[in-house]
Amino acid sequence: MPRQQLAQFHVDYLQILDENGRVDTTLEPPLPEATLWQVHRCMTLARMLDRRMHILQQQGRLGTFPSCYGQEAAGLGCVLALRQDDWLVPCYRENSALLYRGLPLHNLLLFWMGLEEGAYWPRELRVLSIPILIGSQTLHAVGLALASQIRGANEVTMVFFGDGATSEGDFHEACNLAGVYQAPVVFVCVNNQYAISVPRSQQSRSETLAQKAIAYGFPGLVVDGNDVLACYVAAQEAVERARLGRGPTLLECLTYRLGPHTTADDPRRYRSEQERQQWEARDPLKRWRIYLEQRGLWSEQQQAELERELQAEIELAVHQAEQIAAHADPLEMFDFVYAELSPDLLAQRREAAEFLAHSETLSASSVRR
Amino acid sequence: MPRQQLAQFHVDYLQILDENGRVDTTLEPPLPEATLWQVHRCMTLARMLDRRMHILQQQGRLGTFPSCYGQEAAGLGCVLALRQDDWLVPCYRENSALLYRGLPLHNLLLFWMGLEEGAYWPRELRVLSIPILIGSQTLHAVGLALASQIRGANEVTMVFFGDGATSEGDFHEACNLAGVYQAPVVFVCVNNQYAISVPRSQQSRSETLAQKAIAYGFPGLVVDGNDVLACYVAAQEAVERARLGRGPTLLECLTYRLGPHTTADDPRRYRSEQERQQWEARDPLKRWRIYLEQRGLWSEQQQAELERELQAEIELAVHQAEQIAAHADPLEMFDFVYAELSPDLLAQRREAAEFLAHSETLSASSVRR
Amino acid sequence: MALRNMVQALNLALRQEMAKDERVVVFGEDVARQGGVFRVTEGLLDQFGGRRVFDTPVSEAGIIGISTGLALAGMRPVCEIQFSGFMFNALHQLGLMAARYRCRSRGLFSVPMVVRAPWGGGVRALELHNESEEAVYAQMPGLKVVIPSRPRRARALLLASIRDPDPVVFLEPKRVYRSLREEVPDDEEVFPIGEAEIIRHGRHLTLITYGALLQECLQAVEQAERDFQVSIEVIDLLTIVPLDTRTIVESVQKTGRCVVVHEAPRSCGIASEIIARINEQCLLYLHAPVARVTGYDIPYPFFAREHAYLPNVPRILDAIRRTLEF
Amino acid sequence: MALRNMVQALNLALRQEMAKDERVVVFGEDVARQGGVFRVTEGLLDQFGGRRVFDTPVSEAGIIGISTGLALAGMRPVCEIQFSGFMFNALHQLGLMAARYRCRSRGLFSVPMVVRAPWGGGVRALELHNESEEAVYAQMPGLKVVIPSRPRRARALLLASIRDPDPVVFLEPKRVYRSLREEVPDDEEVFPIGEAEIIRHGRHLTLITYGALLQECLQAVEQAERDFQVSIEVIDLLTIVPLDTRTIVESVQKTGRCVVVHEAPRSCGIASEIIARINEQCLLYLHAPVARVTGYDIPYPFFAREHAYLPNVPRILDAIRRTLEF
Ligand SMILES: Cc1ncc(C[n+]2csc(CCOP(=O)(O)OP(=O)(O)O)c2C)c(N)n1
Ligand SMILES: Cc1ncc(C[n+]2csc(CCOP(=O)(O)OP(=O)(O)O)c2C)c(N)n1
Ligand SMILES: [Mg+2]
Ligand SMILES: [Mg+2]
Repeated sequence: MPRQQLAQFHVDYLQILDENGRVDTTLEPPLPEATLWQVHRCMTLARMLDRRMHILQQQGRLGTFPSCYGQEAAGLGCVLALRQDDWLVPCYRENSALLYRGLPLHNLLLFWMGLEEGAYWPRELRVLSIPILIGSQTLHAVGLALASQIRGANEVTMVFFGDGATSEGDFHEACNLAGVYQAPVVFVCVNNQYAISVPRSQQSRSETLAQKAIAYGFPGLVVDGNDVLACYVAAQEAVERARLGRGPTLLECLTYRLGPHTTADDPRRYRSEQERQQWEARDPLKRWRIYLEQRGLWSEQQQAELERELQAEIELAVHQAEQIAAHADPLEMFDFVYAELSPDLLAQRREAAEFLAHSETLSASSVRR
Repeated sequence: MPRQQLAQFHVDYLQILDENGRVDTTLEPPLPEATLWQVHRCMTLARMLDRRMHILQQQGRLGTFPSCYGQEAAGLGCVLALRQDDWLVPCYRENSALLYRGLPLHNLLLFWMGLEEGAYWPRELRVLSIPILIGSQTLHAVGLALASQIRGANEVTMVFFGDGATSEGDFHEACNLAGVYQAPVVFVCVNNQYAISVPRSQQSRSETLAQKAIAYGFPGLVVDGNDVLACYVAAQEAVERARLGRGPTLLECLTYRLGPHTTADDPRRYRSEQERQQWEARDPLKRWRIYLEQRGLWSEQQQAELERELQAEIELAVHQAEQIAAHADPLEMFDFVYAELSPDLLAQRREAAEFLAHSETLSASSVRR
Repeated sequence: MALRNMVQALNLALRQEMAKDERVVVFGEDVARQGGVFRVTEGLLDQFGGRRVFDTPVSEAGIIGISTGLALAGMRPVCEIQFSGFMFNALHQLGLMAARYRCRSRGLFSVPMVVRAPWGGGVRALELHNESEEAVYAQMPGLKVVIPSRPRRARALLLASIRDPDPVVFLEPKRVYRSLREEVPDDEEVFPIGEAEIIRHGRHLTLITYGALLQECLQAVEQAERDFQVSIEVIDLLTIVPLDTRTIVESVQKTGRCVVVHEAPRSCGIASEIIARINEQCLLYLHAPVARVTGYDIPYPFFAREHAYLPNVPRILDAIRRTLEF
Repeated sequence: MALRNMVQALNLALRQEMAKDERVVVFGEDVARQGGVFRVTEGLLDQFGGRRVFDTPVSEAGIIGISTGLALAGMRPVCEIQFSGFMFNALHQLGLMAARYRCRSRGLFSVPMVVRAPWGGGVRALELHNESEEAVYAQMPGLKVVIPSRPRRARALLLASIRDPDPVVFLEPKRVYRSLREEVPDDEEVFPIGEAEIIRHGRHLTLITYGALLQECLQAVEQAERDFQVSIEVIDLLTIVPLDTRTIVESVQKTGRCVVVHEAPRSCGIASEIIARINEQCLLYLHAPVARVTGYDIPYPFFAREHAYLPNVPRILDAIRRTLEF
């Protein structure tokens, strides 16, 4: 008896709206025009916000933050497939998706201003906090999905993470557990080709990240992550599968971080300008604009108007955030550690209060450098 | 542009000596007769030792230990492919392989008698300690392999772990790192169908464990783990690949733990007698005996002689181990924590000595219950 | 009331609370079909079914991580880590994530979960099956840590832990699991987290301990009271985080002498923290240094040497004597 | 001698030791091409090549685990965890495996490795980038823990750590990385692990600290000496595990008063252990309770509130005053 083939697997690639804005009409999803426009709005807002945040950061009004520049399509495209009662577990570059979902702008700003207030957002969004510990959120997502399953609720959980996160044990355990329980969860890997300075090719030897799903017995698919339509269609299929009880899916959205890892990073140390330019040519926003144009939904004038409107929105949010920051009480760092503070923690709180009475106000000493 | 297939994968199965002892001569490796006999010796010894240890355990002369019953072929078959300067990183059921490698019997006994002395074995064996933390050893193996690679030495590392271990983050990180660096390491998963009470099917949704290699971009192969020849051939190929700098391989050896997880376990709680019997029919020792018989290398008489000899060896080892245990100084628990003890630790050692002076001797109070 | 050992008492708590609150789910390695390697979850699968009682792969970070997710979604997960030492595989999920969700979201999210784990040594178990890592949690704010020493409190504290709105690490001294029976009422009984218990009153010395060593302490105390003609106050901490400082301080201010006993390594252990608080609040009352009887600052040895590692009656007695004679 | 900041001093130690001992290899997330997020490993890749200096995937348990394997094979790995808080992802590998190989094999195996990590707060960094988890290691016997506070000792202690036959966790106060320059000799200089340093001598109070807060302490001490007309002895611990008990005890027996300062949470922190040892060895010399100025028992807050969390000059000064006035 010679070697016998036991099992076969394959990994597919999906693109619908190509680099030049040409759409594959056989695959084009029937999204309402309002949604197309909303997508445009959120991507544009995310990009403008990114730019504004860079300036704020340089002025010392914001801390280090990770840029989303170039990655506006992936998360947003996927999130289009969710219902309002589904759970969204973002990573830290999902601004466009979070804004689409309804996250107040000033929350995002406060978060990167170093205030927990930035993580307190409307409960009904069903959006989990922005994670810092790479990969950790994938497990929380599986837990959320299991809760739906146990309750017989019909909700799906979608979780985002980067190419680097796939190297963490947490990612592995999350995928394995989701597979075992056939949890209604969609894993979305936003492969922006780098984990800080480490290129995708050195993050894992696997040809694709999507094929990692094979290790857990569920489907994986590579998607053009700069193509909102492909992301939406792939996510739609995965969400549907999850909702029907057929288990998890891993989507790998191919995109590129056009900016630095964070404001503290200098990408010239580890990648070529030429590579960046190649990816800039695949910019998701450009592509989307051509698509809207082809469908008669976009004009220079509309764009100008939109940008004016969004600029005002951003400025308002900056103002709101700085107002809140100015009145943030440092002592509140004690108040949410437990539902109820122990006598010893109350004593520590009093101790802290004593010293804060003398010291400068929060906004002066800390939020501005 | 419709969906496009990006990549294809498959997983093979290898068996050479089948359940009935029939050998596939086209695949039969040309092992020297002395080796075939040595294999028989080590498998028989491992099985007899297992039985003896059970009795010792019941008499309170040994602690809880994991049985190897039914799994004697997998590790041994694989280890046949190693050179003496290669590293062997066992799990805790690789007795037959360890004995083949030259591990003194009394070391094994001391280990399960709860004495660190059992883990101090000849350095030249190049065998790492028996791990207790599931999955942890896979990373140490990758480190050993990297050391060979960095030094330009030509050694290969082979590491063993169970089906349950594949669920741990450590296993994932080990495979991923090995893939990235193309480390000369062979991962051998001894899939004995259970992790304590949890059956393989609930450990992971993947059809095979071997296919997990796809996630890391290296080959995986399923092997009949009760077939020494298949294990050897598969391992030989993987060791060769590693030695040539072509990176890691994952072997999944299908076998079955015919005994309890450990002496503290009662398998009737989670599996049927019928299932066990089906696997008993595939007993690796029976099969090997038929093979030797066919090759004219085995007779009832030889077997009887061998068993007598091994029994004496075991009794000698038990005696040696108990001698060492009887003279083990409890205070030595301090002596190997650091190369040199700090003044405070020396003080703690003196403190311990004071109390031990009064208390019963080690052998009386502890090794026997 | 019925006589129950700790395994039975814990099982009772789980059964009753699961019947009462359907948000409670139980999972971990071998907890369902097998009923747990120590049988604490025995029978739960049959009674409550596979949706609420399930086995996991060998995946500690996974267990803590999905437990966190379940709690974030409003469930009341009670997960098990098979032996507490394996929690080290999951400390990032426990200490950096579960413990902080409430704080980092200003209460938007919370993690009402219980992590149960057999804890401590003394049962001739394998390497890494004997750890006492409770002091590590004290450096991870946001957690509570409970260690019952006897069946009745174990049941009542497990109930309190399940109902607690924050993550609780519930450590079960495996040495006590079956070695001790106590009256445990059938009817629900809750004991508050954060309260130590004075097991016996005394005037000359305060003995503070928790977990399995309470038994050794009580033996030593009886002998010491006879030998030295003194009366000794014994405090069973029960909750390790947050410590019941007040009970400790009041007792030591009364007795002026104190011995703290635990299995965990000495440096930066719970005894160190107790001494630091006594230093802060009772220095002028002290007649003698507070003595520590603890594990040594070495890895827990393989079991043939564990008797030399674990605090025992002679060591406790000697510390009492030295503290009285100082 | 040249003026160097801590980043330069550490880089010097690595370069010199790598040139001298080819068993030394350096790896971690972003340490090679990028030279480390704080540039401590800058230039090493160019000088020593990709075999000895390499980037890893995002995989902390993996980093510690392969480092252990490399050390077991006789190499001298110096790995980096990008921020020390991420060590929680790898504590099982560090504390249960690397720390114990020597002990569990009676010296057959040993793990001479160094784990470097930027440590502590005060630089307006993101959540989880500010942890001070050193006390956790004290509960994991088999490790040594070093925390330099200034460039010269940083270099000399890193050399000692690389040459140490046991695993050393080497924590680098990131707040000091570039904020302070010092003469650091070009020629090799080693400072022994396990020795604290008396930074200034004094008679009325002993101030014990380590890491970045040494600067705040020195400021507070100068002011206190002026304001209260006293002289204060300042001890920089440098090694956290094992503690240099003798230097501490001798100083406190002389001064009778002591303040301990660190960033980490208070409960079961290093200060607790120091107090426990002072209690054991200097109780009768104490004129006042030993005071702790530490982080609070809460998660390190997001950076807008970190100034309220971190010990600072007023808090240290107040503790000195209270201790003197007691
Ligand atoms: C557990 C952990 N390890 C390391 C880091 C430091 N770190 C922050 S972002 C990052 C790279 C992550 O890469 P990827 O997952 O690809 O996400 P990206 O930043 O590219 O979106 C690293 C290593 C961290 N935050 N958490
Ligand atoms: C990290 C860790 N988690 C849990 C355990 C408890 N435990 C010991 S053996 C075992 C099952 C392991 O199953 P597998 O890897 O299939 O090996 P087998 O025992 O079947 O050979 C478990 C869960 C452990 N030792 N280490
Ligand atoms: Mg990335
Ligand atoms: Mg198994």
